Amino acid sequence: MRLQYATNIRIVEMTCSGNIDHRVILNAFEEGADGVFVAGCMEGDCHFLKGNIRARKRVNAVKKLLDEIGIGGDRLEMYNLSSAQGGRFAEIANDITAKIKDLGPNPLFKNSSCCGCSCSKEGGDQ
Amino acid sequence: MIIAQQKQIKEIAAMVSDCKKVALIGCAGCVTVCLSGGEKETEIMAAALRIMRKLEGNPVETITFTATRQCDPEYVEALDGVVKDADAIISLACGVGVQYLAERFDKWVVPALDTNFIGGSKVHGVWEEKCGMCGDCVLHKTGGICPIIRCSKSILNGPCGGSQYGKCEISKDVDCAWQLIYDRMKSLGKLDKLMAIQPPKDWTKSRDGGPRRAVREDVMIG
Amino acid sequence: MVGAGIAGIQASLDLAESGYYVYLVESTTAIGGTMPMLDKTFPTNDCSMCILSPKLVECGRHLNIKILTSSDVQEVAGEPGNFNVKIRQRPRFVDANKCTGCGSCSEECPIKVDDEFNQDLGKRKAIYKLYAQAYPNAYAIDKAKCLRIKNPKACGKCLKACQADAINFEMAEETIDLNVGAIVLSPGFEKFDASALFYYGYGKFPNVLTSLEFERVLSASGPFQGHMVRPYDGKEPKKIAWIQCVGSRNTKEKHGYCSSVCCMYAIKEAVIAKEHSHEPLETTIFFMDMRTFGKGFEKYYDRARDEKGVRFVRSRIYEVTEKNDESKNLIIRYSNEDGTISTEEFDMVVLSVGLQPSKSVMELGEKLGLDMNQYGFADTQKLTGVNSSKPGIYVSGAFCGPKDIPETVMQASAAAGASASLLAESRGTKVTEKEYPAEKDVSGQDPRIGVFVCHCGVNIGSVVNVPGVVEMAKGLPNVVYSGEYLYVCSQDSQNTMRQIVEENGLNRVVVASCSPRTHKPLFQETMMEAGVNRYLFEMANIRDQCSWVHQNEPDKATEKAKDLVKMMVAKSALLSPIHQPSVDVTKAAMIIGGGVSGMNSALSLADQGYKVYLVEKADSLGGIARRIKQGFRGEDVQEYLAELIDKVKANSLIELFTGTEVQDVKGFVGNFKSTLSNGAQIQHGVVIIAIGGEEYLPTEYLYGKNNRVMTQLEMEEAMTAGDSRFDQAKNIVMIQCVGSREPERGYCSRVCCTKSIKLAIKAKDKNPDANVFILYRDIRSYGFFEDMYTEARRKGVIFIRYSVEQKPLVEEAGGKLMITVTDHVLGQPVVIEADILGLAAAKLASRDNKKMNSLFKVPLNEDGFFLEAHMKLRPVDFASEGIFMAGLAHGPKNLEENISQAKAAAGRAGVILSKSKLESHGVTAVVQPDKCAACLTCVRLCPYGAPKVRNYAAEIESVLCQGCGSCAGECPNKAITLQGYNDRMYMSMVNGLCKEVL
Amino acid sequence: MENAVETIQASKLNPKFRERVAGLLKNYDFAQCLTCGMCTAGCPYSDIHENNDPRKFLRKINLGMEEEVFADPYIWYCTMCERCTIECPMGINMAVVTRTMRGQFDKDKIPGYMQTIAREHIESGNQMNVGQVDYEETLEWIQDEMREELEDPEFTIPLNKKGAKYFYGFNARDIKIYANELQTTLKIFYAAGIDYTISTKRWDATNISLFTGHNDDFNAISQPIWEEFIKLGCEQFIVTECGHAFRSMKWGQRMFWKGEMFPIRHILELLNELVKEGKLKLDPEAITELVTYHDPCNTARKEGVWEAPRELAKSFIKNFVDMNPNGKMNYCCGAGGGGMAMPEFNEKRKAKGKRKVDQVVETGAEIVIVPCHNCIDQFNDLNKWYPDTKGKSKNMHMCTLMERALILPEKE
Repeated sequence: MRLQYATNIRIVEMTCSGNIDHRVILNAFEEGADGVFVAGCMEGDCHFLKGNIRARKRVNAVKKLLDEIGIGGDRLEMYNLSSAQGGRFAEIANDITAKIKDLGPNPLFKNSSCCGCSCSKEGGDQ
Repeated sequence: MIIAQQKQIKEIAAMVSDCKKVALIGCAGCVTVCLSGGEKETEIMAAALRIMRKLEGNPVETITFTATRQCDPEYVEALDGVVKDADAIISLACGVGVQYLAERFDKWVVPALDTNFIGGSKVHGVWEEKCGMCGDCVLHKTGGICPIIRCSKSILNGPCGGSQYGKCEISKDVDCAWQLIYDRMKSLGKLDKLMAIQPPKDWTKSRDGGPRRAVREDVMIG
Repeated sequence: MVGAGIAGIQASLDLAESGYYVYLVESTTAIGGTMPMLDKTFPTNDCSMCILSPKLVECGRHLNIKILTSSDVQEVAGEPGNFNVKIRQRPRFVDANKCTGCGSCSEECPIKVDDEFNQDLGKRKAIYKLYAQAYPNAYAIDKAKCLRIKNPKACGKCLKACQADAINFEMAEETIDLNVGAIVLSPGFEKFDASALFYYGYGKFPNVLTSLEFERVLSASGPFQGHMVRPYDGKEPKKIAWIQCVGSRNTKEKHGYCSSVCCMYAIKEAVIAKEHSHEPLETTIFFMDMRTFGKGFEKYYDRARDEKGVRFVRSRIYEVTEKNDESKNLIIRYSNEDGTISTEEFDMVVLSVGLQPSKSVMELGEKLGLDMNQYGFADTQKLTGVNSSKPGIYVSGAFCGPKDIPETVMQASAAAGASASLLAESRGTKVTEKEYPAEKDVSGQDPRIGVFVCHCGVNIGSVVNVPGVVEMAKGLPNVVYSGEYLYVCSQDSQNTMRQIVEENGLNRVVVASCSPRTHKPLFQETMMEAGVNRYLFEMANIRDQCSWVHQNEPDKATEKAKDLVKMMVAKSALLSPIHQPSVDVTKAAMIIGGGVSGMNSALSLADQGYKVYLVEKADSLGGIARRIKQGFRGEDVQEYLAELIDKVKANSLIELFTGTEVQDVKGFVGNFKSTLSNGAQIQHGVVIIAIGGEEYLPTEYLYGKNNRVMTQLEMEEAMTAGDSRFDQAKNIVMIQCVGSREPERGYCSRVCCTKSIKLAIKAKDKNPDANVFILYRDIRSYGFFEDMYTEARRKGVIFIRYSVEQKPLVEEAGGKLMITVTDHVLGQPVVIEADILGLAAAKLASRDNKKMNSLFKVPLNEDGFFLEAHMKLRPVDFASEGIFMAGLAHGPKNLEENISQAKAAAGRAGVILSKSKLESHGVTAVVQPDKCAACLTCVRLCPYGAPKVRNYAAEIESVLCQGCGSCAGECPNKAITLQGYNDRMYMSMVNGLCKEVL
Repeated sequence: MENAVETIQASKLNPKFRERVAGLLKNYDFAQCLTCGMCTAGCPYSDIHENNDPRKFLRKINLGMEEEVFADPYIWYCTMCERCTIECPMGINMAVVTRTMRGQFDKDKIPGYMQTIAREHIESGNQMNVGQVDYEETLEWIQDEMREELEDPEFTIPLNKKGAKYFYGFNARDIKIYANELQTTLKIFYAAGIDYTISTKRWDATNISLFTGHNDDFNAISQPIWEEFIKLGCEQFIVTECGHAFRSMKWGQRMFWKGEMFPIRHILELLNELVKEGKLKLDPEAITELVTYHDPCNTARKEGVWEAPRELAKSFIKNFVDMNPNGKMNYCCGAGGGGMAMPEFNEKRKAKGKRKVDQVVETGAEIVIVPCHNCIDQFNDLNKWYPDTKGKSKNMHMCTLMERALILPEKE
């Protein structure tokens, strides 16, 4: 459909959002990401039955931790969408890019920003 | 197994606020099974600590390692190389582990977990206390239900009369242990055994006798 | 295989995977049939494409399936095992092998045409791809519309635009002769032409749509990108009405049958429309009987009504008129059940059009000399499920009667199973296994990565500075080759890639081009041909994730493309070869349950040449069918049963264990070892659970307290035994939904309506002077059983509808059985002194389902029936591989459907048994035993039961592992890693992103 | 609902009743009714007053409630307009069911004076008991009037003309009350110069027994006129602007006529043909008012004639507007099924007519073409009953309106 969206997204393909680990997210922030979002299938649609629900639990745990350690949990989000919703993905990409721009660069790199990119972990669902 | 849960990250950070280099030691024993101190949690805590300290402008270097167990000298000795130039050690083991490390290394050793109780998993992610380590087990008298730990007053000749609808007077979510014992013994047809009056408990076998030791001459080596 | 809808695709995959070469003949330019047109599908509301696309790609790329698009069957001659089929292939004017589906040609094409795939709501060009995810992923030229074909000097714009020079106007019609052993016909259906019913105003009023048109309005890939608007004026409707039975249950229009699927799709469309609508949307469905009889359908209906607020009005609509104002809204004047009249205005009306055979389908039937029923659908031979009237020719899907997707897929697997039985001896003879050169051992070597960057014609090259990316890649760690290609996926680029891999001794390859979903298998194939393990390969998607979506920011897109390549090179360095462990397969099946389903599965598998152990708890075979006298099409069930039992006993490959149960089961797919209650130990590769169901013994309506009250089966037994009460009876009454569609049993038992009608007709024929009543909530005589319902009414059987709030009152007064029920038309209570009361008792799951649940660790649904892996993708499989189900154990269904499902289960089981080795599919999880604390997290978490704890550490059975990685993400001691996708790789990708290039 | 709470005793249900009715109906099968409610919604009157719901009436038959069926006033309220089941998915025809039920009544129990009309028609040969002398004198009177009007002393009404192309059957009202309308029609025939005849023996094409359900009377009334047509050796039987006459002739011929078949056509079909062939000249400027057209059920819905009259009307009316709905789906005027001949149900007839009033008023027409003697009486009643709405528009036959635009051929 070639819908246009913000260029600041870098996608990491996974087998299922259920494969996401707290440390991978924390590592992304430590390495310089300004924002991370995990994209999983619609709840109930997961081909591996409950992968995306586990992912949601872990993302919430990391959000709480990010608040505690000062990065701010709202730099991390999880979205549920199906592979047919190209439009929705573009919408998310633009929304999160705007939101992260408001929040400003990663506090860890306030002075020397590494490459100003915001990576995203897309839990590929096929 | 021993059930323990993590302290708040802020509290842990405060314990090592002045250290430049910190070793975080996980334990692959009970605390891994109860999901609070395994390699995953250790590395998460290390990352969180590094990020916090960097944000405070007082960066810290972390070393992470997960021992097979922290309650056997050999496994603790294996950590010598890991912790040698660390200013402080954070142990993610139960209380036993922390003390072994403290004994072994003349470094500042701090606990990352609060050791809660001995128990088991009810459902994945929920654990329940089952044994109070009184050192003189009475389970054979109560059909396998421990009055010491599961009755709030730890009485031996219950119920105390305060229970309602089988729930303890302290809270309607807590079963009255003696109600459970009574039902259990009734179903096993051994109600008569409950009639015997139990003498006062010999608490010396428990904590009150001071720290305890268990010695097995037959297996001692050398 | 004629027709490449979901039925044709499923049957082709089952047969190709069982070692048969398949020709898949499709009349349009791509496989997929009607399903891609649907947005979401009931009852799971999965997005239709998400279900279909894995099958599309698998079927499209399968080595042993040859797809012939734009083709039709001309002639069939010969006999089973040796048919000569003449196929006419219309010219596509595009070489499907060369065309990469990039779409530049259609951009240039000046001709705009109604897009029939989008039900003419959108437009397409004369050179078009049927739909976005079509397979083959190639364009075709519409002969009737293209200027160039009519006049060779005109236009030709597409020729210039195509850089793969795939367009060839000289293509002509060809005839292809095929020699095949069996034929499966599933050419699908056509929707009823709603304009035939002028009084609904379709074609006159712009706001009256057919359900398929509304499906396109809802679809994200539809003409309105899923925005739920009125095609007429683009406004969001606030009130929509669905009108049921448009072209169904209508003897006047010669469409007396029920199309079985419209009630469910109407509910689905209402629920999905509500989700799509920004403000609250009022949805109303006008119907006669709400026919939600399938598995999980009743709950779907309850949820739509009680939770989602869909309104159901029991009234067939007389006519739709249009408000003569700008809005062109629609007015419906309808009658309520009590006879009062209401008039309502709606923004939009959706006509739930029925299914009918298309003209071409009926011609196909005649050409092959098949028996067609009065409505033009193919007639299946009685009690075979899939046999047409011609031996060796099988039918499946809507071609032999309107049915939904789960049943279509089931029937397709059954047709595949039947064909496999017919051609058992020739299994594996025609199929080609691809040989690959020996795999080089790269374990010791440092990573030597090759980067191949693609232009994809203009799709990437016009936005991303490809040479820049190639240059940058040269500087990345471990990269020893970097080059650019116009189309890296084309045949010649693949050959060059193989040479470069061999010449430079590459042990890792990164291709920067398009989506791995469609092209990863293609490149992995080339890797294997170059002797490199195919898991040492990664793709950076610099088209769909980059050039296509950042068209007007070329330099940022180039920056991103470089980053994506950096990430993949970083990950590629960490890749290690994966060798798929394989297990061998015991060529035998254990079937539990000796009823009609179990026996049919046994015979079908034995015909396929496999050993079968048939274990039956009772002392004799037959199951619940022993109590059934007549099938729904008048078949003599007892005679059929006797024949079936003889065949099973006579079959040398079937070893029978009666009076025996399964004690214990060990092992996994391909290697089960089971112990039976008589001590026998049997080894088998697959299991089919067909333990049947039971009839609910009612507690209501004085059952058991008055001997006049009996269940349906008891009534049939009494009738056939010539019980005199039937002859002198003045009033015979039957009550439907006894125990079904209740809070504690929230499902419809599906067969009781048709059964009651059958018994009522028999009672009325035997004793015309008696009043025969059927008290019902919804008559669900779906499909062709509707004709029986019409016959019953014509013969004077009286149908009275009762509501849940006012159930019939059954009392005993002075030795008489008095039944009181309110007539739903006159609103007056009817008092009946019943001589006989037949209760349509629910069909329950067998008590042993719980035992099977623990023995095989197979899940049950809330109603106690077995839960299949996926209602549409794998309807007869369990989630864990190698275990299948059939018959009443899966859910209530009639004899014919059970037989069909039994053959489907046998077909599916045959796929596994046909394999000498079972390979896991590469990306599986692996446990490091020394780090494992045996905390059971992975065992509890895995939906496929792959991890088991053996001698104090978890072990993952790679054949069962589906590669989702949830366990790896959750393991508290990081003892589990997913091959190819582990945490270190994800972290290295991000680190590679942020590190400066050397 | 008068007997809503009354209980139905299954013991009193008579399963044989359904066979008996089915026997009478031969090929119309009503038992397969789905009780789906389409007919209730289709009937324009099911919510105007009680006992007018086709579904409820048919339900009583299907249940075998014999007494209640014959006690149900629905039988006489239903105007037999067939709108309810024109599209019935089960192919049921309520009008035929109603007519058959009416046929079960003894002749003296039929409400209103329908049976009197039938008896008089059998005795006198026409439904208004016009004597032979009066009939012939009226014709003579018309003939003299026309001679004067047409200034053609030789003009004669072709009576009993053997071998004439058209045999004109009309309505006794054209003699007894509205002789001027017959005159208008003959004037039009004269203008078109067609070869027609009128029989002096049998000329009244109506048949009230279409509504009483008694086929013996029906045949006694209609067989003679068909025989007269054969005796005169005419080619086509033309029926005047009268719904039930046209239906009686067409339906009756299909059901009962044993002789050799012959074409029966509606007069408006003939006139439309004549206009198209140029034999009949109409001045398109003559009619200036806004005109609309009412479709009598027996003519349009039951016998399929609705295009020709519109084509004819539009050929000479400048501003013509159609009602909504119209043609096959038009509403009944409320007086069908012998409604005019049952004064005791006038209140019901008035209530039913309201729907037609609203329809006409909505078009804003000043003239309503009502091509049926039965309907036009109802329309005139409606003008009286609803003076300030329907009262504003005039009702007339198509011929009457055509006369205003008629261009007589030049005298040589």
